[in-house]
Amino acid sequence: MRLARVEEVDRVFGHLELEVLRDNGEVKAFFKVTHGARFIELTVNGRPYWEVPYVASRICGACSIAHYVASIRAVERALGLDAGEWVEDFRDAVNMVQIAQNHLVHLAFLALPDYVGVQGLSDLKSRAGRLVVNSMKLNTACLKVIRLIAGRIVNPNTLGVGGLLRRPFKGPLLKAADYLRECEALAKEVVDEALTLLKVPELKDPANNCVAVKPRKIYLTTGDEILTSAGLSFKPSNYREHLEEMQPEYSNSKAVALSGAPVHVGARARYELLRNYLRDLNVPKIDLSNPFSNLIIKAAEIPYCVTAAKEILEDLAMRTADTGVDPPRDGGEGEGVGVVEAPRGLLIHHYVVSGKRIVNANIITPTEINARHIEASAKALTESLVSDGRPLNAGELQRKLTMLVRAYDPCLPCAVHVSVVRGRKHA
Amino acid sequence: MAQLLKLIPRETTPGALAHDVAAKYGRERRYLIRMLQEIQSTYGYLPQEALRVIANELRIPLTEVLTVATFYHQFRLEKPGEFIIMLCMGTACHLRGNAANYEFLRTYLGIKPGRSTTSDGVFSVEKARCFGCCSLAPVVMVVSRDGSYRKLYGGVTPAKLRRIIAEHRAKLAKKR
Amino acid sequence: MGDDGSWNLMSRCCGKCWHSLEYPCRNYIRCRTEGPLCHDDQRCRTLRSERVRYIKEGPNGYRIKVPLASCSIAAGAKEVLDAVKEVVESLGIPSDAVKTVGCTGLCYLDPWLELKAPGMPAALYGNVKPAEVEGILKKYFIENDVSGAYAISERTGKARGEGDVPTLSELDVWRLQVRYVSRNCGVVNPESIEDYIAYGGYRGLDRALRMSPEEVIEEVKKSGLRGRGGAGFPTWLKWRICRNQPSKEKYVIVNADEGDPGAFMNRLLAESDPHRVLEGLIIAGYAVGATKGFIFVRAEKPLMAERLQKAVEEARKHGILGKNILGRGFDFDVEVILSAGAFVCGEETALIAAIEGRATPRQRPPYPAVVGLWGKPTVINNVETLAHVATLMAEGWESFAAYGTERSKGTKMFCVTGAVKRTGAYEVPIGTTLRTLVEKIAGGVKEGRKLKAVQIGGPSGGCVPAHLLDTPIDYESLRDAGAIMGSGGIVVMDDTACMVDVARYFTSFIVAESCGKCFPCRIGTKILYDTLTKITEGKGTLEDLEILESVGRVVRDASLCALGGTAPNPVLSTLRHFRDEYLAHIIDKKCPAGVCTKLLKYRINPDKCVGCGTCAKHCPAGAISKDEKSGKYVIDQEKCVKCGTCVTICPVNAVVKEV
Amino acid sequence: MVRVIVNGKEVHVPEGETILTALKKAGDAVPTLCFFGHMYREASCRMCLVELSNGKLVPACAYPVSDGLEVRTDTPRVREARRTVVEFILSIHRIRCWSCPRKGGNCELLKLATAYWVEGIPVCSSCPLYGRDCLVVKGEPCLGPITLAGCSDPCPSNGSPCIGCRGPVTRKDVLEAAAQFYVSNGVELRDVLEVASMFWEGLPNYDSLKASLEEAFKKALGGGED
Repeated sequence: MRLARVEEVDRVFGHLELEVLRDNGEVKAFFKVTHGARFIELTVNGRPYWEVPYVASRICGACSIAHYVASIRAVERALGLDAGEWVEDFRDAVNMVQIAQNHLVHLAFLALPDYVGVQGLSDLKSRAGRLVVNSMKLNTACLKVIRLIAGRIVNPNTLGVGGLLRRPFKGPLLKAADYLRECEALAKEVVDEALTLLKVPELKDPANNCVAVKPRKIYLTTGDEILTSAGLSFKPSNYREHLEEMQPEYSNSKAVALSGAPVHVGARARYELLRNYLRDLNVPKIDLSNPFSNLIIKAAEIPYCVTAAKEILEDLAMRTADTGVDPPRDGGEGEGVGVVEAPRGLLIHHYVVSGKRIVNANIITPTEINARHIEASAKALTESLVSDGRPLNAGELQRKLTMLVRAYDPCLPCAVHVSVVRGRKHA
Repeated sequence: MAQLLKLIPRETTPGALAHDVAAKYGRERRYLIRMLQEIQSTYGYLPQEALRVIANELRIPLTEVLTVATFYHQFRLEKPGEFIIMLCMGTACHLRGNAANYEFLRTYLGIKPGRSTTSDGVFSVEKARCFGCCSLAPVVMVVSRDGSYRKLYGGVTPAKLRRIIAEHRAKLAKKR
Repeated sequence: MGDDGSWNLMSRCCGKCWHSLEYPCRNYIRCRTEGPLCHDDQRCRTLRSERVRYIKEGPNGYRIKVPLASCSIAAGAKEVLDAVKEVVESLGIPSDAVKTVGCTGLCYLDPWLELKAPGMPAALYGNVKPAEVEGILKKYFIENDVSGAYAISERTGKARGEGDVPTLSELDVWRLQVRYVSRNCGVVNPESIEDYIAYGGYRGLDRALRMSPEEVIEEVKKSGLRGRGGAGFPTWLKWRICRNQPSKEKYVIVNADEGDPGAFMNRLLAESDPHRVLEGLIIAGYAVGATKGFIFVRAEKPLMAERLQKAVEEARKHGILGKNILGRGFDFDVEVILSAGAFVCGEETALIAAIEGRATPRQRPPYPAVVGLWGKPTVINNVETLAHVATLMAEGWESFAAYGTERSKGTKMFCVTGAVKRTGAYEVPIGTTLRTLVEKIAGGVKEGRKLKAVQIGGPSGGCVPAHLLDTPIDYESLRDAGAIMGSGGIVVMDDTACMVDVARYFTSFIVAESCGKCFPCRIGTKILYDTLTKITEGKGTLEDLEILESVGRVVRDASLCALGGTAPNPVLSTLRHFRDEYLAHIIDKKCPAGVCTKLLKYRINPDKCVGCGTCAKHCPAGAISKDEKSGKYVIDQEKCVKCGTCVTICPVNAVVKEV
Repeated sequence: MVRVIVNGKEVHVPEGETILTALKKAGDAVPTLCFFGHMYREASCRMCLVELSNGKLVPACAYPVSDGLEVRTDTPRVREARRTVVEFILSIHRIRCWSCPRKGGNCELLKLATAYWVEGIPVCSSCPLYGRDCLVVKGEPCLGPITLAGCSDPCPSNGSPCIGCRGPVTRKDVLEAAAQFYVSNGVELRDVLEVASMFWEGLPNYDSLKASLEEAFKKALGGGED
């Protein structure tokens, strides 16, 4: 008996279908990605290794920098290159700005309407006009910074395998830092107002284990170690021992389990695992085990990213720029895994390089990792709203379910980068 | 045409002729076209030296003289053959086959592409604007280099062209 | 006194007449033929009437007219004239009976001869060879036999063989014409002012000078005369605008450039009746208040320039040009300017620029009537327009307005050339249908051929297909049919003409003649030409048609002057009416009319070929060789230049042209 | 003063002025190429065409104003005329953007081409890297010379070689000149085709493009001229 079905979940990146049904007494949720497969891993196969970042950054326009940085780090590890401190910091700074920008867009335009009781964006203005205008200003400022230092908002072109492709000028770095300084106050204001509006519903996380990247320096910088909520920590290169991927038939995207159980990644996971790397993420008292709290943490991360990126950029401007190493013309042999904290959570790029070419590629995106966890939370949410087999109020259940999915901020184009689709459409 | 353009004895060099012609028209920029016409009627074309002298006389840059010399169809800058065969490219003549005649003549005289004069310098083949006697289409006019001899043929066919060539070769032999 | 000392109409009849260049008599012109006016003397009167009769009918009624216009000379009129002069003495006909005249416009008869003996009908002989002259003259003057004539003036019943020779008025080619402005062509001796005045010349000027300039403009306005150069701009309006300009110095220019290939109306008028054009120019100068006039003639038409120059010199000699013309205090002089031959000079601003130096058109407005030659107000009128002005001033505006439609008045001269039996220049009232002009007057296409289209207006005009032949000829209806009135050049095309090739021909003409100043015309026409060449070589594609249409449209809209503005007309009108031919070239790679050389092949039919080898001998490109095995001859398609010599040469016509 | 209606707005301009002054006063921009104030106003480039109420297209830089003159600067016919004039100019332009002094943002033709959707200008025209900085001069297989410009801030200006994402230039003479440029800097056809394969391999005209590139390189290697 079908309890709830949303054919086309709105206000998410890409096409998604959600279905919850009761199957002989047991509630089951299905996270069906109906977005067309994009075979990114196949495209990369056989290309020269220095072209990987160009393909990877085109997986999705929202967080193209995260994919760009992750794929570059993966290829660098495969070829045994070290881009140097300066370049690593530069990449972190750019990544943080993109995280802030992504969170902004998600909170202000995709998630907020649920919490202000309006349907679409147009009437959002009447309810949260000031917040929308401020977030738009902030969004433009972030995009200006990204364009200034990454070359372009989408498909950046200042970074390359082995470091920067061109000697950076001190001017743009300082200018970027100024832009960020101007909108620090704005960021705080946006976050405070968002937090007042975000009254998240109650929900207990059924499988509260999560994964995140241990930062090299401060919170949200990339690193070479992955932490799990079970206290485990492993090297990215042997991610396969802990995270195994499977392909549900009903969805175009794969699903990931951490040693068998559903796992979630994203702001909530980061906050839980990396709290001691934090300085001042002033998060109000919330129940971390509630999946909806992911929104709260995302909101809090915005001002943090803006300030942190500003500081890194100012520091970079002062230090003498070392633009990294030139990649070997005829490539090399090796295998590398690059990880990064994308706005929506842990992102893993894994490439095998032989000679000049890529022979094998595997990408795991945050939405893939969250897939099973979303199903678990949806199941828990439905059970809490259903008594003796029938939903108390069908409309409310459906609304709550879509709010839950939006809390994870799934990015479907990234999720369907898979090489082979074995699943069939659910009958 | 003769009364309009007083002919000047031809043995002088192009430069000297240009000097006289410029003086004749009072070195006025207005009469540039007339001067060029007089020079061309003497030599059949505009020698480079004459153009340079004209430019000096009129105190205008050589490029300006060349602009006029190259714009108008009447003027030639290279030395034409003894006889210049002009095929009329008016509409009626084109329709009646002068286009084919032109191809025939160039191949018959073996004129290399890009040039309009035969290698032995006897004949030049040119396309001319409409002579205005369309009832005789297709029309061909044969003019001597100095313009003293002018003969027009109507209803021209490749066979007739061969006779014209032969006729003028004989005329040239007689003259030499 | 005439230059040979004998008395002529222009000289004073007796002591009482005080006319001189310094103190010209106002009635000088009317007095030439209707005089003497200031005194009554029978001797002076008979002196004039005798002279007029001598001019009109020749010495005691004997007259031999020989046409000396460029085209008749080209057709051999000079040799005929020499032959006539020799024969005349032996026949005892007074030598001054021979009169050289202009051209009547019946080009298909060139060179013609007109004989008149007292009591005999005047007889017109066509395509006269110098050798035949003696026979013709003897037959006419001695045996009074007109049987060999092409036409006679009227039936007197006296001449033998009159019955089977048609009179001129019976022939369609003459009957349907209204020779309003070309009345003197082929009648007067173009190089004698006396002739012109004897036939009523300069009456228009005389009448105009008696009126005020405004009245002259009013008269032209009432007549409804519109410019004959092609645009059809009302002449009075141009004059009025120029007259109202404050500047002291003004000019009038006769546009005798006539660059259209296949158009020679202006040359015919100027070579046959130059004084009429000059008279129109002086009237225009008077009406507008100009001080100087120019006649801008093309270098390729030297005889035309010569005759106009002679007319100017004669008019100056008799006080009709220069200071205080006919005692009216109006000073006006004329200079003939020779252009070096550029089609763009037909455009008024380019013509002005050509006089000032290099011929490139200028953006209008300001129109030349306001800012023209050397910055002064200038009126530019076509040769035929001014000839009409002179005639309508002499005859009164009603005579002009009697013809034509309510929107375009009067008559227009057209040169009908191409695949017609009777090529020539004919003057018909505006509004006559194309069918009358092409089929009735010009005799339609030759036997065994079908009429396909009529091209009007030269490179700026369009092609009117056969089924629109009933379109009346006037400015508006021609524009609707996709053509323009233009200068009046009409080229008739039968089924041997390929419309794509015609469009390409006109575009190649425009590409050569474009002055290159503005981008659309300079580059656009070249693109049109290259695309059309591609199509004629069988390499065309369907979107080439779109390129033709879109580029054509932009060249028409965006070009600076009328040359570029009308350049795409031939292409657009052939595309509109003959799209199937374009498709045949593109899709089946075939030229239905067998014109486009790249698409047709010459092949020798082996069973007909007898192996004589004449074709190989005559082939200019050496493309025919003997196939040793079969003994027959074969054409090598690469070398063949498709000139068609082999088809005509082959004794057994074994050569076949495959489309 | 004379009343002129520009796109519906009324403007007053002194007598004898041209439409261009009226447009400037009304604040409506019109592209001009050959207009240089009093030095040259011959209206030969026809870029500044505007449409009058009677449908005629007239050049704004030389057409005098008259009272009650109605002018429209952005009608379909005007746009088509301008667009085609830009194409005309481009068709006769000898395209060598990589060695052109106006590259890197001050190419007037590129501005007009992008404004009027005309394709055909290589990326090099908007890339600021000169001489030694140019990636091809450094030996990198950057596709700038044979890729259509139109991306506002191209990758080369930030150091990464152009990978041809806006599609290939198809004009033969440009390909030949580009081949000459590649060969003289030691870039082989193999590298160029490899980079190009990512975005261009699926294009319908890829084979003919590849053939003309091979031909161009053969010609360039055989001691071509430039």
